[in-house]
Amino acid sequence: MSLLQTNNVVKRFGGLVAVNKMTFSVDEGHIVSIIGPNGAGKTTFFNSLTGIYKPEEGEILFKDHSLIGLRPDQVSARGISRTFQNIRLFGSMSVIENILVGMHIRLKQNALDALFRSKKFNEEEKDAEQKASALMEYVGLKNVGNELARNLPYGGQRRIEIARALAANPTLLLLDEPTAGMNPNETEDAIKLFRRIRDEKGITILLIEHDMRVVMGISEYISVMDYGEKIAEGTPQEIRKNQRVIEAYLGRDAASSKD
Amino acid sequence: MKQFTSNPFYKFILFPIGQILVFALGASLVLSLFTVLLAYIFRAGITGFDLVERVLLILPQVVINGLTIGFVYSTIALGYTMVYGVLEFINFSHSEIFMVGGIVGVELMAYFDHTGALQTMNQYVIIALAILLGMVISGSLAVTVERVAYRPLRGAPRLVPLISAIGMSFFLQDAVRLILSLTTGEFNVILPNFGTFDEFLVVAVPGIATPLRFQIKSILLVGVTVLMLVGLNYLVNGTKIGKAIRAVAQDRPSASLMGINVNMIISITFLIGGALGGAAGVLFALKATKLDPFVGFFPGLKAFTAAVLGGIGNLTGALLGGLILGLLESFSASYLSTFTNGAFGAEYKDILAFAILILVLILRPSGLLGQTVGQKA
Amino acid sequence: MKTFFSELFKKANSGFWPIVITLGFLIVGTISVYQSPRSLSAFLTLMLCPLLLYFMKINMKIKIFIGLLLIIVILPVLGIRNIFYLEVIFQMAVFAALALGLNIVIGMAGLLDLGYVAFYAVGAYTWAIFGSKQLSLLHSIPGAAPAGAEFTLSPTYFWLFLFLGVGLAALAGILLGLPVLRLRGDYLAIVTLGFGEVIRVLALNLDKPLNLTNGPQGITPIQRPPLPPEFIIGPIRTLLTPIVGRPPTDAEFYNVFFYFIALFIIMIAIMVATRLEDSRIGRAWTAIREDETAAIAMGIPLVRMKLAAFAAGASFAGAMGVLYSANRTFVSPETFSFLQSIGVLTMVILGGLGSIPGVIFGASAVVILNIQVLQNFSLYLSELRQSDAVIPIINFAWKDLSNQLDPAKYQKLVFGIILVLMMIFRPSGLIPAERRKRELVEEKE
Amino acid sequence: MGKLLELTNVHSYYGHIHALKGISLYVEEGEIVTLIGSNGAGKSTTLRTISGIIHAREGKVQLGGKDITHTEPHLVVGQGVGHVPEGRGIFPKLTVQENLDMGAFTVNDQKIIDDRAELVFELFPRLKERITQFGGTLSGGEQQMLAIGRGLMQNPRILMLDEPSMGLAPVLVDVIFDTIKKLNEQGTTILLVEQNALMALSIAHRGYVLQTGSIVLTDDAAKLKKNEMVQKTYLGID
Amino acid sequence: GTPAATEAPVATDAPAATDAPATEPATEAPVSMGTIKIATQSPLSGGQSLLGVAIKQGAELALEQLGGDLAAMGYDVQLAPYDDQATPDVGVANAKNIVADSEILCGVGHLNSGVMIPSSEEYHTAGLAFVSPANTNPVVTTRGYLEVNRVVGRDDVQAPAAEEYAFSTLGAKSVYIIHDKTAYGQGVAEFFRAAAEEDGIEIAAFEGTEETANFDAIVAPLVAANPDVVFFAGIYNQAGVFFKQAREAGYEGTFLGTDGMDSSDLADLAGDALTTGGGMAYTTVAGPASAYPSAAQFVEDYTAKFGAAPEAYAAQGYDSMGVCLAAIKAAAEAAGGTPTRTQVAEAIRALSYEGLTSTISFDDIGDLPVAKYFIIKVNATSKDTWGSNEIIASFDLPSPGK
Ligand SMILES: Nc1ncnc2c1ncn2[C@@H]1O[C@H](COP(=O)(O)OP(=O)(O)OP(=O)(O)O)[C@@H](O)[C@H]1O
Ligand SMILES: Nc1ncnc2c1ncn2[C@@H]1O[C@H](COP(=O)(O)OP(=O)(O)OP(=O)(O)O)[C@@H](O)[C@H]1O
Ligand SMILES: [Mg+2]
Ligand SMILES: [Mg+2]
Repeated sequence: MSLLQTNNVVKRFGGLVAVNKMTFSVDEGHIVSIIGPNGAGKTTFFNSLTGIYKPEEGEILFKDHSLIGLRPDQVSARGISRTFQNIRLFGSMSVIENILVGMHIRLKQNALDALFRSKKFNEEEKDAEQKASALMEYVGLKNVGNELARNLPYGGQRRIEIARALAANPTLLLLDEPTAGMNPNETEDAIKLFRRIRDEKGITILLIEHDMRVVMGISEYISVMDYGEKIAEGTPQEIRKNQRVIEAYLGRDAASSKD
Repeated sequence: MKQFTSNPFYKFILFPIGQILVFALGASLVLSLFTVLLAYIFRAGITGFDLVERVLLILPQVVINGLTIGFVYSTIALGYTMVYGVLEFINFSHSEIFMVGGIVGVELMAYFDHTGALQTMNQYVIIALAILLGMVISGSLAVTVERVAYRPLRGAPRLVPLISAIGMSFFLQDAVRLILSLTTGEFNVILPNFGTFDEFLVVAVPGIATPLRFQIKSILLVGVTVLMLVGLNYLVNGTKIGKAIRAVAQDRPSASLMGINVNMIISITFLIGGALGGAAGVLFALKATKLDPFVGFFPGLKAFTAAVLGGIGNLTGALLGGLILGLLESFSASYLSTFTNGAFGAEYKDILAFAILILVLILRPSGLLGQTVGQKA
Repeated sequence: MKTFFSELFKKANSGFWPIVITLGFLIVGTISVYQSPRSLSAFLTLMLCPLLLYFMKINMKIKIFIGLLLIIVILPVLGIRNIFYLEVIFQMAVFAALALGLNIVIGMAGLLDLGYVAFYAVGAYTWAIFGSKQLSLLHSIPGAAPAGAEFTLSPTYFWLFLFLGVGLAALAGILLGLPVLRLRGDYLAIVTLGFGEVIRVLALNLDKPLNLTNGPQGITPIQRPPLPPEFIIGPIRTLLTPIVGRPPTDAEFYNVFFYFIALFIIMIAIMVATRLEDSRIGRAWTAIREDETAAIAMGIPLVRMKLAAFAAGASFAGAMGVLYSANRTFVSPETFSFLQSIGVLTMVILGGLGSIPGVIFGASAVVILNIQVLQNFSLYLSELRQSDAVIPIINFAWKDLSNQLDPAKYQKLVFGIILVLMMIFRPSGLIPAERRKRELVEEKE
Repeated sequence: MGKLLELTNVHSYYGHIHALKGISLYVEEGEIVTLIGSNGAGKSTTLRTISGIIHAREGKVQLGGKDITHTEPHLVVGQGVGHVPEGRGIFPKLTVQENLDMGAFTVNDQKIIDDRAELVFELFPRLKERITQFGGTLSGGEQQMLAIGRGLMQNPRILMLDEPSMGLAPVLVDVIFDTIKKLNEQGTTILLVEQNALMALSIAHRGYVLQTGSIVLTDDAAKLKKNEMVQKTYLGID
Repeated sequence: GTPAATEAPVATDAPAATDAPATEPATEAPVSMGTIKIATQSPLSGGQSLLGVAIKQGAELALEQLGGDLAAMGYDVQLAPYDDQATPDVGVANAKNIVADSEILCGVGHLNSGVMIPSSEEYHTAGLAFVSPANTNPVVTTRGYLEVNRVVGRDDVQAPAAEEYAFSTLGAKSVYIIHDKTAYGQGVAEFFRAAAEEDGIEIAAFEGTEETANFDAIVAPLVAANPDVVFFAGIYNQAGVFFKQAREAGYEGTFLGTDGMDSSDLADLAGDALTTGGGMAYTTVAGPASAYPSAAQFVEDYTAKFGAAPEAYAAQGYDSMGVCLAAIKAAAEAAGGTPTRTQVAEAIRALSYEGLTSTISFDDIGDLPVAKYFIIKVNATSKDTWGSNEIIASFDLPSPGK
């Protein structure tokens, strides 16, 4: 059953068609990748899914409900979380606070609870903090809960972003170039993390990546975009051999080199 | 065609003048038509006099008044917008830079009056000297203020330089008052009488009963501001300095990596903005005939509003915003009382201006000419 | 040098020293204010106590005890001997509440509001209109009040209006916020600034067609809430008589009464501010301040949260507005000028943006500076001028000092210099927020 | 050939954070030198210290024998140092063309400018398609192209590139590395920071390995590539 | 209502007043009886400080010249000048400070009615008497407080007098009323309007404005309407600029104003505009020194002490201080020692004091039973010639009472 289904989504900037008739689906429990040359429209497609852009045409169905017209916070409440291509943490909040912000929609407390420090409030806060710590460990960070987010090195920041996205308990996790700027070893760890998220938490993952080691290594399914359109889709093996993809994107070397 | 548009004379002189003309005439026309239309609609409801006739009677004067003050606002607004463009903060002390320029100019004329030169020298030379002095003093003051109060704060959170600017503004007001009080015993400075600036140029227009009257002052004021606007336009769009200013505005570290001396460019920006403010101060003094250390506040506020209305950071926007605000103010102050039969008067002009501002911002959240270019998600 | 002082401070802040020093200040301050009720230095000594209490390492219970002793017993009693102190503290409380409210809007949610005083005006005029004779003067010309106009409501309604003022101010916040909260930071600044002016201009002009605000004349008299009943006041009066040296008058009781109401409101304000800050709402505000796009993608409803910040901030001002109009028995539009908004803003920043103890301290410091220190200095100079004193070495007679150099005339000059210097040397404020403190350490270079 | 760039015992700080703890390295005229190291090792900081965005608190930075330790960045750039920074530093509200023009700010010879522009568009045809678009609205990879293009426009004696391959599609990564090599052959000295250490070492002459602010290893690129520690830690080869 | 505090002895910290004053003639230093302070509150900074400083300096001079009696009784009499910045908030805060200073037994101030009205609530509660040298708004006294007095007339007399002048002497058929949106200006304007309506003068417009520099927007309709008289209710600072701009734009009628115009600065600001066309006149409650025969010496002394001729209200400041001193002396003599504030306040009401401006006594609400009003035609076109202005009429009119 497909968790996310888009039909003929179009997003234009003036005369430029950044996403053109994207029809695309993600099955529950899968890790799916979107690849494509720079400027192909991948990030724009993500932004259209999450409500940051309003697509001009087409429909987006998530668990069979339309997402069209929803604000980003509403999309997030439906169960889609994301990370950003350029890291966007709340730099002067601590790591733990960043994760707690991610839990915003899950928390039930209201202003009155906060004012009167009701039992519900205290329990929920305590619970939330424990969960946040647990998440931190889950993504491989220890003892940095009280650091300011922006003080962490790049790789650490990427991890917080993922933890923050997980904090909302999403059904679908969108990752935009999560391993950019990581060295091969760190990338390896990230791949393991993504697998665990899917396997242990059952969260479906949709991924944009330029690192073929990641893409080919963990995706069940890959869609390739170019000039806003989907030019190919299939399993890693199929994509690797696809002539059009090789020309537009992979380049001869990459295609021939090993994983 | 392409060749023609890239001709610098066209690009940097004809085009901006044309643009200013279009803005000025366009805005005046729209507001005038709107007002007359309203007068026709309400005509029946008001007895005792003919509303349309009364509106038309002073319409030319109202337009001219609006444009005159509008140009002053525009010139001040440019100072706000330039500094905002480069440092992304509201330079609150700009209204005091403006005030200092005006006071210095008037004091120069008072000095000429004292020595008797005022009556013997050519009046335009005197004005030119006063404007020049105003520009030099205000420009250097702006640069100094930046050195002292803003430069040490680079990289601090956004509110920090804002507060420093407010502090500077307080300081300048009182410092000028102190200096004036100690030297002259009081702090009003009064424009001496000289020349023919108060006189009117009367132009009879066929078809209109009352001839149009242009005060020489107003013509001078408009002329000088247009000249400065054109000069600024050339500087910002036609020279390497202008390009550097825009680059510094957007990303300081990157600009320095391009080989641009960031500090110098920021100083130059303050120099230009300050000089424009100083010139506006002298021109404003010609109109107001009296200045004091607190006179900068309201024009400053209006000019800042104008900058926002036009799209802050956008030079053309500041020009347009200033003109619109000046006209709106003139129209509402002159007509509100007539239209509402005295229930609402000139005192509501600022509310009207503000309502328009909100309306514009709701429709165009970045101002009339501001572009919305954010970083992408 | 610097290390010497920090060493000294460290030493003073360990072992039994803190309690000794704090109590010392408390006792010396109390006695000297009692002895010379007009002395500024005595008062400042006493006012150091709360600061010491905040900074010193003392057992929390003792801290609270000393604090309560100071606030509930010492200050009101001393205040009855010099009501000006109660006025100073009242103003400190009023501005502290305003600063706390503005701190929510700017410090927590990052929305630059330059017209905050508008909400204060809403509160003040709410009670002014209903708590005075204004409603029966709706059709008369301002200033020419016909005899026989009556108060519309009984003064006990004050308490109800305290809540109404909060609600109306919050509503005003939402009304302003709805159209403009989509705007980017600096656009919001100018719109709020304009809104502040609009409220002032309305107060100034709504004397026609219907005389709602009495225009520039302002509204007076405005009723005060009745004092607590005699069975409460009576014993206190008896208790105080020996200390004050005579039975305190009702007028003096009113000063104390308002002091306690202000204190009560400020306590609530502090509680609301801290508790909101430490909740998912506070975190959402901070997130919005840091990065709107990321915040909204985390599921934070942007507009709703911003409106909440506006409303919460405004409500503090509304409450204080109601209290203020009752205390003054007079309101006029002049109180709600743009400069007042700027004043509150500077209190927030001077004290420490985002820091609750900071903004309270900022408000207090500015109030003391404005209405006490500079004024006192002027009075002192004027005394010198009236005397035959001469500055020894340069042989300058104080008499000859120009009138133009009166420091009270140059409050803004002094204030301006302080602001600039503070921003350069202590941009995160006098008592920085924990968060900012950490930020600044890193940004320095 | 001589030492074009030399760092001697350089210490740099961010506030209290001691980011570079005594770095000494040199780049000879005509070389490609690469810095590798894991996240937070101080690679970017080294480049920033050279171009003067931050100043070393201790130690010395020399360019062509001249001390530039405390020289302001615009003057360093004026002496022929190009720096393509981490995070790209695109001017968001200038068009692609204007961004490139800014790159050539210090170049006065129109012919060089034209030549360089041609080179940039040849390398990145995508930029030509987007010539009037604002820099801020480009896709991540397009911004990276623009940043590199702008560095090329500077026509520097020594070009410092901070992770040029980040966010680029695999085809383009190849193009970038080819170009670096070509530029070097034409006489530009290169100082390269890369996460993709394997490719960096393939085109470099020499390399330095950084770890938490210190240089732990330096050698010819070919030898580094075979070094066991390097293979394990930075190349992902077990 | 506000509880009165009339019975409370306020001066708790005052030195014990039980010792009888030295009965010997004061040939040697008198026995010290402690300090008595008299406060002044007026704007010493800001746009209206010229007048505010005049009040303070007038009072200062009076203290110096007339304080001898109290000094002879052994008191150290001091001036405590406060700056109300022409703002109600500051005025009230200062008022609290003033009433808390038990050595202060009497006060002189304010300049602005808008500040006086709220501040005097504090004086009233504390029982501290104030004598106002300048506040003309009726409300100041119509509340009927014992502690509030003034040595000048009232707007509800002054403005009708101005209207009477416009109607009868100038024969005005239409009038354009402008005020400055302050308590003072608007009050005056309303009284003027009411009187004008009664006489059937056409009100061409009734506008308030806070503008201080550019009056174009008001001048345009004004010139078009071309009324016989423009009545400006406000302060010279604003009016001077307005007059000048209106004349430049071609208005030829008469300008009329009230006591807010009474400053030599007006002539510098407006220049020729005051004498061309229909000229300019104003009513005032504080005539020029030349109107008071006994004031010549005052002008001389004042100029010698402060280096400039007295501005309006300086003489009234002097007289207010005189009233305070005389009342304290009387009360001290009656009490046989330092008097209480209430005693001073009552003494003021009982006083008949020979001042510079008139023989001063107060009715039961603190008004002069009969006050002087002047209509002055301006002949000056610069500061130096301000003295050439001409009193064209002066009236003694009774206070309208409550
Ligand atoms: N706001 C905008 N205005 C105009 N053009 C835009 C805007 N945003 C994106 N584009 C253009 O749309 C195209 C698609 O951009 P997008 O960011 O989706 O690419 P991408 O596939 O994520 O590329 P990359 O791999 O480089 O991140 C690009 O060519 C970009 O220049
Ligand atoms: N602006 C900054 N403020 C504070 N600390 C910083 C800043 N920039 C870098 N650092 C710290 O300095 C150290 C070196 O960082 P640097 O950016 O030079 O590393 P790098 O080797 O370039 O790593 P990466 O591969 O992540 O780019 C790190 O510990 C980092 O956290
Ligand atoms: Mg992308
Ligand atoms: Mg780096």
